[in-house]
Amino acid sequence: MEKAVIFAGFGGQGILLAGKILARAGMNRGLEVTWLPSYGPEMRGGTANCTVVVADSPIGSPVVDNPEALVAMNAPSLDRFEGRVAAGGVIVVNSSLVKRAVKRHDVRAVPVPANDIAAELGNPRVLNMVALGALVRGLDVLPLEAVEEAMEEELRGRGRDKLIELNRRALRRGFSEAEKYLA
Amino acid sequence: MEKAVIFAGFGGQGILLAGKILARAGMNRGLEVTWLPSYGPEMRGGTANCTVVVADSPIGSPVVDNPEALVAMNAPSLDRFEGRVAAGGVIVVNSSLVKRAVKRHDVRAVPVPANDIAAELGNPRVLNMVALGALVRGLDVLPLEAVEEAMEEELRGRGRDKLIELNRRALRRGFSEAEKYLA
Amino acid sequence: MSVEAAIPEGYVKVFSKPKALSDAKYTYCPGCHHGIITRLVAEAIDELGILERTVGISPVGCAVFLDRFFNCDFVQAAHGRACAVATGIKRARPDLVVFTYQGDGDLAAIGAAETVHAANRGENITVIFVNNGVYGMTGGEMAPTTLPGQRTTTTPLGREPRLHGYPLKISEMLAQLEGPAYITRQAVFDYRHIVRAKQAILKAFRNQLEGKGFSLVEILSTCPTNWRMTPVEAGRWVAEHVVKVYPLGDLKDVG
Amino acid sequence: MSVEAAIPEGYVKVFSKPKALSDAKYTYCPGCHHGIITRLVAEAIDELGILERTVGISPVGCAVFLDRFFNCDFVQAAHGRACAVATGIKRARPDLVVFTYQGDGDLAAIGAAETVHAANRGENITVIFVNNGVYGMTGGEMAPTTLPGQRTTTTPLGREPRLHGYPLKISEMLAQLEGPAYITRQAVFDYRHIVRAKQAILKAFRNQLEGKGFSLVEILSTCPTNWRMTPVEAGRWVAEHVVKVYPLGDLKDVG
Amino acid sequence: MSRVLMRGNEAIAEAAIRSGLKCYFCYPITPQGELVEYMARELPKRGGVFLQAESEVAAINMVYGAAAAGVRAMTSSSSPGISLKQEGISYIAMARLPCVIVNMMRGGPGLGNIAPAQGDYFQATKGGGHGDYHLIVLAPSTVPEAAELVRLAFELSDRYRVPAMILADGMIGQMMEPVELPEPVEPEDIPERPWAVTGAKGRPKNVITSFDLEPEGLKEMSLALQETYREIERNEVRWEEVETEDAELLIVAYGTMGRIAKTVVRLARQEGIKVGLLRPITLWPFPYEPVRELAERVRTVLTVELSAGQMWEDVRLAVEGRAETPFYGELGGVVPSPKRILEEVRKYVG
Amino acid sequence: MSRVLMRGNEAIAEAAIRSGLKCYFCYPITPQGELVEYMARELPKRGGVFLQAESEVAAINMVYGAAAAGVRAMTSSSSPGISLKQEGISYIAMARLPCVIVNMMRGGPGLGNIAPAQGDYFQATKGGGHGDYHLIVLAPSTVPEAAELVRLAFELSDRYRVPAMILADGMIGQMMEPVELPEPVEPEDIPERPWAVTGAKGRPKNVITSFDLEPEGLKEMSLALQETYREIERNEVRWEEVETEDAELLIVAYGTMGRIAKTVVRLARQEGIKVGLLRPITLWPFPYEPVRELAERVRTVLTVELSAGQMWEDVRLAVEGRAETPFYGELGGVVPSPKRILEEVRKYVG
Amino acid sequence: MPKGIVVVDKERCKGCGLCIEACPFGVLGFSSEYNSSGYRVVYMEHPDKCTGCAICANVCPDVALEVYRQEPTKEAA
Amino acid sequence: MPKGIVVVDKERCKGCGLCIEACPFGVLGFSSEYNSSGYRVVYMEHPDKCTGCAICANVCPDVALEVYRQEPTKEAA
Ligand SMILES: Cc1ncc(C[n+]2csc(CCOP(=O)(O)OP(=O)(O)O)c2C)c(N)n1
Ligand SMILES: Cc1ncc(C[n+]2csc(CCOP(=O)(O)OP(=O)(O)O)c2C)c(N)n1
Ligand code: SF4
Ligand code: SF4
Ligand code: SF4
Ligand code: SF4
Ligand code: SF4
Ligand code: SF4
Ligand SMILES: [Mg+2]
Ligand SMILES: [Mg+2]
Repeated sequence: MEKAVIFAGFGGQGILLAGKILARAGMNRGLEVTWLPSYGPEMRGGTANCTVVVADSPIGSPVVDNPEALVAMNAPSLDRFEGRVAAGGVIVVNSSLVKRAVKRHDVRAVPVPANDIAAELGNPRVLNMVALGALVRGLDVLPLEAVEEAMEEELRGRGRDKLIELNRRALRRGFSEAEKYLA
Repeated sequence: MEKAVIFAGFGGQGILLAGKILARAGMNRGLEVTWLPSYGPEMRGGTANCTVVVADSPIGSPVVDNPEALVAMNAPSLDRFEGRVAAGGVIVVNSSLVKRAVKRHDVRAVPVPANDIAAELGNPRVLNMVALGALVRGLDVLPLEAVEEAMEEELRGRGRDKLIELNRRALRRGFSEAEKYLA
Repeated sequence: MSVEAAIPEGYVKVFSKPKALSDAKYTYCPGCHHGIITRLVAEAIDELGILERTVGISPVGCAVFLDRFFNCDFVQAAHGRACAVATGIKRARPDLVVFTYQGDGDLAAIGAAETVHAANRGENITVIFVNNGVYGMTGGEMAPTTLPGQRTTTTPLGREPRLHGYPLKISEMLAQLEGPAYITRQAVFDYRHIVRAKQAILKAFRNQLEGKGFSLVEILSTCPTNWRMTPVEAGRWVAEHVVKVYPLGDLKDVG
Repeated sequence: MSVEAAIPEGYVKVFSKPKALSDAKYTYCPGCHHGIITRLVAEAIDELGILERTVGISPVGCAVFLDRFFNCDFVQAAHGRACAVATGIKRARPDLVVFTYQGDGDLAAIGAAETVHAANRGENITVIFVNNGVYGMTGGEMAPTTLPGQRTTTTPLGREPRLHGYPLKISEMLAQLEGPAYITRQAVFDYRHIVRAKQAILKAFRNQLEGKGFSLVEILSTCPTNWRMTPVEAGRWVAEHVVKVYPLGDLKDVG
Repeated sequence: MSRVLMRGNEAIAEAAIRSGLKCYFCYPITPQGELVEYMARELPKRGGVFLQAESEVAAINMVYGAAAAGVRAMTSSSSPGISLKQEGISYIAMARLPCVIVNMMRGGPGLGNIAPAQGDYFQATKGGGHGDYHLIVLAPSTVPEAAELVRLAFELSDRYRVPAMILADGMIGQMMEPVELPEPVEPEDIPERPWAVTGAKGRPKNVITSFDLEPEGLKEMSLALQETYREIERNEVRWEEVETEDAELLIVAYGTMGRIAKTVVRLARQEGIKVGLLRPITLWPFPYEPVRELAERVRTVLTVELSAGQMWEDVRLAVEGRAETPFYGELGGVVPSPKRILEEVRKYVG
Repeated sequence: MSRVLMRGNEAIAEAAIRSGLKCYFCYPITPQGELVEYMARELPKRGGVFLQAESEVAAINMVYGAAAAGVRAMTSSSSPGISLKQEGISYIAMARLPCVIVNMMRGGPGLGNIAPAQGDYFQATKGGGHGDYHLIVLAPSTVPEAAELVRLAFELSDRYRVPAMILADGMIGQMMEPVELPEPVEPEDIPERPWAVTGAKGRPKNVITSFDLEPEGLKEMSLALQETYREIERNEVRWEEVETEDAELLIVAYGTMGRIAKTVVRLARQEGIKVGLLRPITLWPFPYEPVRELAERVRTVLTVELSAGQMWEDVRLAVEGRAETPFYGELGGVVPSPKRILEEVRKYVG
Repeated sequence: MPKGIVVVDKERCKGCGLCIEACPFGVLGFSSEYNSSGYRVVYMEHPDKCTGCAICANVCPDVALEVYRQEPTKEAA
Repeated sequence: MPKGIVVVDKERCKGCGLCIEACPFGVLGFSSEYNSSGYRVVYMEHPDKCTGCAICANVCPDVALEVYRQEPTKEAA
């Protein structure tokens, strides 16, 4: 098994952290993982993306042509990466910001209004966890609990302990939101 | 024909200039020449030497194992280079400073009291021309006039015009001094 | 801008983008004072009518994209070497107007020798020195100009002068030299200071046109991103704290 | 010296080679003040009894052979980088006494950035700065410190400040910084000045022992060979002309 | 030990600290910023010295000083910054000082960009500075390997008194992978340095220098250095082979390209193409012999690099006509995907 | 024109001035001091700019500026100083600026000494700076050839917008030989530079840069550069052959060693040993083909260098096993005499 | 009619808020609109109060503002 | 007996003359002797005038001089 996910969006949408939590969850469950950020001139206020690979044997290339999943947090990200997703893959789209539908018919589209759900949960910044929750469901490689644990480890002890519960709820909401499309 | 000369002495004895004048004389007479100085930590006040090669065809190495001639202006120079002179070669020794005789028997030794002659001529600094004159006689490759011309060219127009006559006399004295040993 | 059409009659344009600037959007972060300073330089070029004989030298730092923003010839210099590059250009073609635009890491750290020596030679160039107290482009490391106690990624507990050095007052240092014609320190945190900074920049260019020699305008700037402040907070920080360590005003002016 | 045996009874030795110096002969030219300065440093080391914990850093320049002359540990530094090398040693082993000995080309031209920044960090080291107004070792080229009008091999018509730069008063410049504890300018052209220079060197080492930070002793020196003067003329030249451009005395002393 | 998820830059920093690093000097540059930050945060807490220098030139000369003083010292940078260190590196090499230099290569030449590249191979392996010297050059292809090789770099550097370089690229520096960090070394495991400048107490003075005005003297120093290099070439060549036993085409690739090539081998084998991989771990000394031996058995040795064909020269020196030696390289920070390389492989098989 | 007796350093300076040199920037270093002095004395008189910079780093960046402004520009130095210029050289290479850099090599690594050596071959030919670039490297073996190659360096550099290096050593710099100096160029013979920064009057702005943050963009710049290199490799390889027709042993040597080897050939032939010489004049591009062709015909290709075997790698890349390829080198500034090399030759013949 | 009109180049504006802070008359505010880079752009919240003093444009780091001012009537001049 | 005695290390002396110039009592002068490096070395031309003040040694750049001074007699002390 070797699965790759691309997380993409604006800087500030928590894209890199979402990817890192997924990678950490994989590692905690004894899998091999790689997390590779893009970095560039538009790091600040521009777009950002990262590629996470989760596998049960050593990972060769952390650069992936055709990922099994894409999390597109804004329209430019969907435009840029939609075509590269492997046939049969899954695309989580932040439908709060992306107004168009996924064009591909050979992938499973999971529109999740991440901004709106986050606002509803009381903190607009947890939109990344909403999306990650949906992705976890779509990818179907790691149990949600593993991801919740990894999220806890990431936040614990860095002055962000109070946010753990909120993030957990966001992950779960995203997961169940995806359920609608993938059940 | 390819002949090499090593000029060696203390810095300040005009060793490099003597070599250059010889090289220039060769060039003026249509020969190939190279002039290669040694340079080192003891450039100032220490020892100096240069190698001049005069040939009638293009010169390969300007570094010479066994020169046809040596001009040794002080004792350390004689000690250092005596052994390297080609058999049948000539060694001009500044006998004002070098108290020992040339040990080699397969070379022609030309002791010239250059300091004393220079003092006698009224300028201690022309000792290099005295030695060069002797060398020209010993080497027997270029006529003395060629060397006199080259000396003139070197000194002319650099505020040293007045010294030309003196230097000419020094060259001639050296030449005739050598005559004693080589005639 | 196409919106222009919508302006009712009887209005005159009192402010618009200087001609020396291209249409390219800045790559600076939101609220960064680099943007103001870049514009002021462009305005000065416009006012002096020298666009067609000006060559700018961009540094390595957040201003590395400067050649995109300006409509004049540009040379991108190695980190810290803008003053040496400017020297090369100006000596080769004294008729050109040559300016460098450098950050504090670029000018005062790696480029300290080149800056000091160009100043000491009285090289007839104009130097715009953007002091934001950090290495902006590389992610907020300490600069030679960082304030004591200021946290940066390389002084996580705050700059401790005895360990990391004192805030380097390079303009004060350069003002000691005989070479420079004009060394001044300005800021752009409010309208009033922007107007003054503009005058200083104009003077620094005029000096060059008049052959007076090395002119340097230091401008206290912000780095909201790496200071972890909003742009408004960052401007206030300069006004309240930075100017205490780096007092504004002319440090040398041969007139 | 074996001659010592010949001294009649009733005499005491009042002057001899300091213990910090080896028996190696200097490689300096006849009459060069480098020799005096080198000896003064050795005397200071003797007087403070620190030979066994001192590390010297030799520059590239006529003092490149310094490690032969001294009996303490030595590191030969790349041209201009002595202050950086000293920083590395001192930070690694703060208990060592670390000094650099640098020419004006080394310290003020190629090494300007390293000097300024070590000074600005208040690096706890001692710097002996030998200002002879030329590049001695390479054959007499202009140094940053060359006097206006002075002929050198690279200013054959004399140094023209507007073309070649002004005499760089690096000590004045460094004295502007907060880092340094002690910056002074001395000379050794006569006995009186030699005594004073020695005191300054002692102080610069004592500052280090007391943890006061960066101390620099600039010493006006001669280069008879490249100035094309006799040693005596060269000394007079310093006394009459050089001190006018580079006035003697303390430029900074935090006490 | 448990695994931690770390960036390559951080893993290198932590591994260096655990290897007894005492002094770290740097000047910031992307893409190795996290290494600098990590050091700034951690090294002082753990008894070491972190100092941000005024430039790369100053940083390498501080390393020279600290190494001369006998402590484990390190600097890190990326391509243009490493160019500035060349004089200092040449001095360090001749002065026989052990130290570790990290180069997280980026796109070049010139200012280039900050994307992963391998264009500094020649500079690292042949000597970008002046004179005849070498660095021990170690090229990790994963984050855990980076941590391992840092430890090795300190050890080899100490053993031979030859500076060692970790040659990686922005991708290795920026990516995260699970790492098992090496155990901290005990002070007594760090070799003594009787040659260091620590104060000439109870021993003759020590002098650290790369200078001898007399050619015969300098020749002697040089011959001793060259002798050490021959010894390293005999003892320290390291490489990895993947499915080379029956390979018909051998890929030679290092670092980031080496790991991407592993995926290429897998994909190729899935298609029935017999591809193997030789991944040099030491770039200097280069595994000439292993490449030569495999070249006897395969038809094609394909070199793949993020550069215009630098390691390719070493490969051809090893192969010496025994097999065809095509080359595939990318430039400018472009990283080819496994599929792209597979296309290239297909040109030479079947 | 009549012949003048000149030092190599002076001949290079005079040839550069006659080649339309406008700006010369330097930092003093032995053994190229006479070049600096000559420029200081002559260039300003002849309408050019002489400036002694504060360092080699500044000097190369001044060259960058002057070359960007569209004039013929030059710097000179010796080994350690050239190391300091590596970042600047890499920038110049990628920014496509023509200029000439002179390296009068000395003993290394580190401070080394000031005697003749050839240890900077790799630095010059493979790129001591970061990234994939080349210099056109010309290696004179006599003073008159040095003057000639300076002219050629300016011409090639302009033609290809690739910086050119004169790689010589202290011996060439310090020795005197009769020279016929090239005629001064007319201003109109210097190619126009429409890309130079001269003020954007009546044309779109010109930008001189080595920077593109986007990998695809930087790749494009890099490919254009590599394409130029291939063109140079096709057109500009230069070398000299001496008595190669019937040679059984071929010496390959350049510069100072190349001329010493000529005497070796003569001495060997006197003894009846059939020795030939191939002397590369361009070190980059290296004469791989000529060496390869001769390697088909001789038994032995002996490389002789004043270094530890740097050009030797290029020779072996050319020979690729066609002949045996022994090596003889000297280090530390020691210059072997013709006799010493002849001894070496004897090992491989008869 | 207001004395001044400020035209916002929405694609240049990065929503930094410096103009809002600087306007002496509280004319400017954030609109609810995002531009294509994801920044919330500025608009004239109280256009009638604008004097056309151009302070906002002077402090705008992104040269995103153009300012127009009513021509003085002949009489006033 | 002179108050001071100056011992010249002939191999160190480079004949620069600085000591001759500096001696307040004109004690020193050039001898006619050259050392092995070719320098004309210094000697005590007027040994009787020497006070042992050591100024000569202090100004000697080559550390070529040692100075001895008569011990003050007990009475004088
Ligand atoms: C030789 C070299 N060293 C380091 C860097 C990395 N670098 C890029 S920008 C920068 C510092 C920028 O800081 P500053 O000059 O203050 O400009 P700012 O971004 O703050 O405007 C550094 C260190 C580089 N590109 N080249
Ligand atoms: C990088 C480098 N550049 C240049 C040189 C050549 N060089 C040797 S000594 C020296 C200058 C010496 O002048 P200074 O520092 O004033 O010392 P002095 O000899 O006058 O005491 C120079 C330029 C060098 N060795 N290394
Ligand atoms: S990083 Fe800082 S200095 Fe650079 S553009 Fe952003 S805010 Fe401005
Ligand atoms: S060259 Fe000048 S500075 Fe150097 S030793 Fe000689 S006199 Fe002294
Ligand atoms: S022009 Fe003046 S009044 Fe109008 S919005 Fe701008 S700052 Fe406010
Ligand atoms: S100052 Fe400029 S960029 Fe900032 S919010 Fe106002 S218009 Fe937008
Ligand atoms: S000790 Fe004093 S009196 Fe005696 S020679 Fe020396 S300087 Fe003259
Ligand atoms: S000062 Fe010293 S070196 Fe000079 S002449 Fe006197 S004893 Fe000799
Ligand atoms: Mg900054
Ligand atoms: Mg000097």
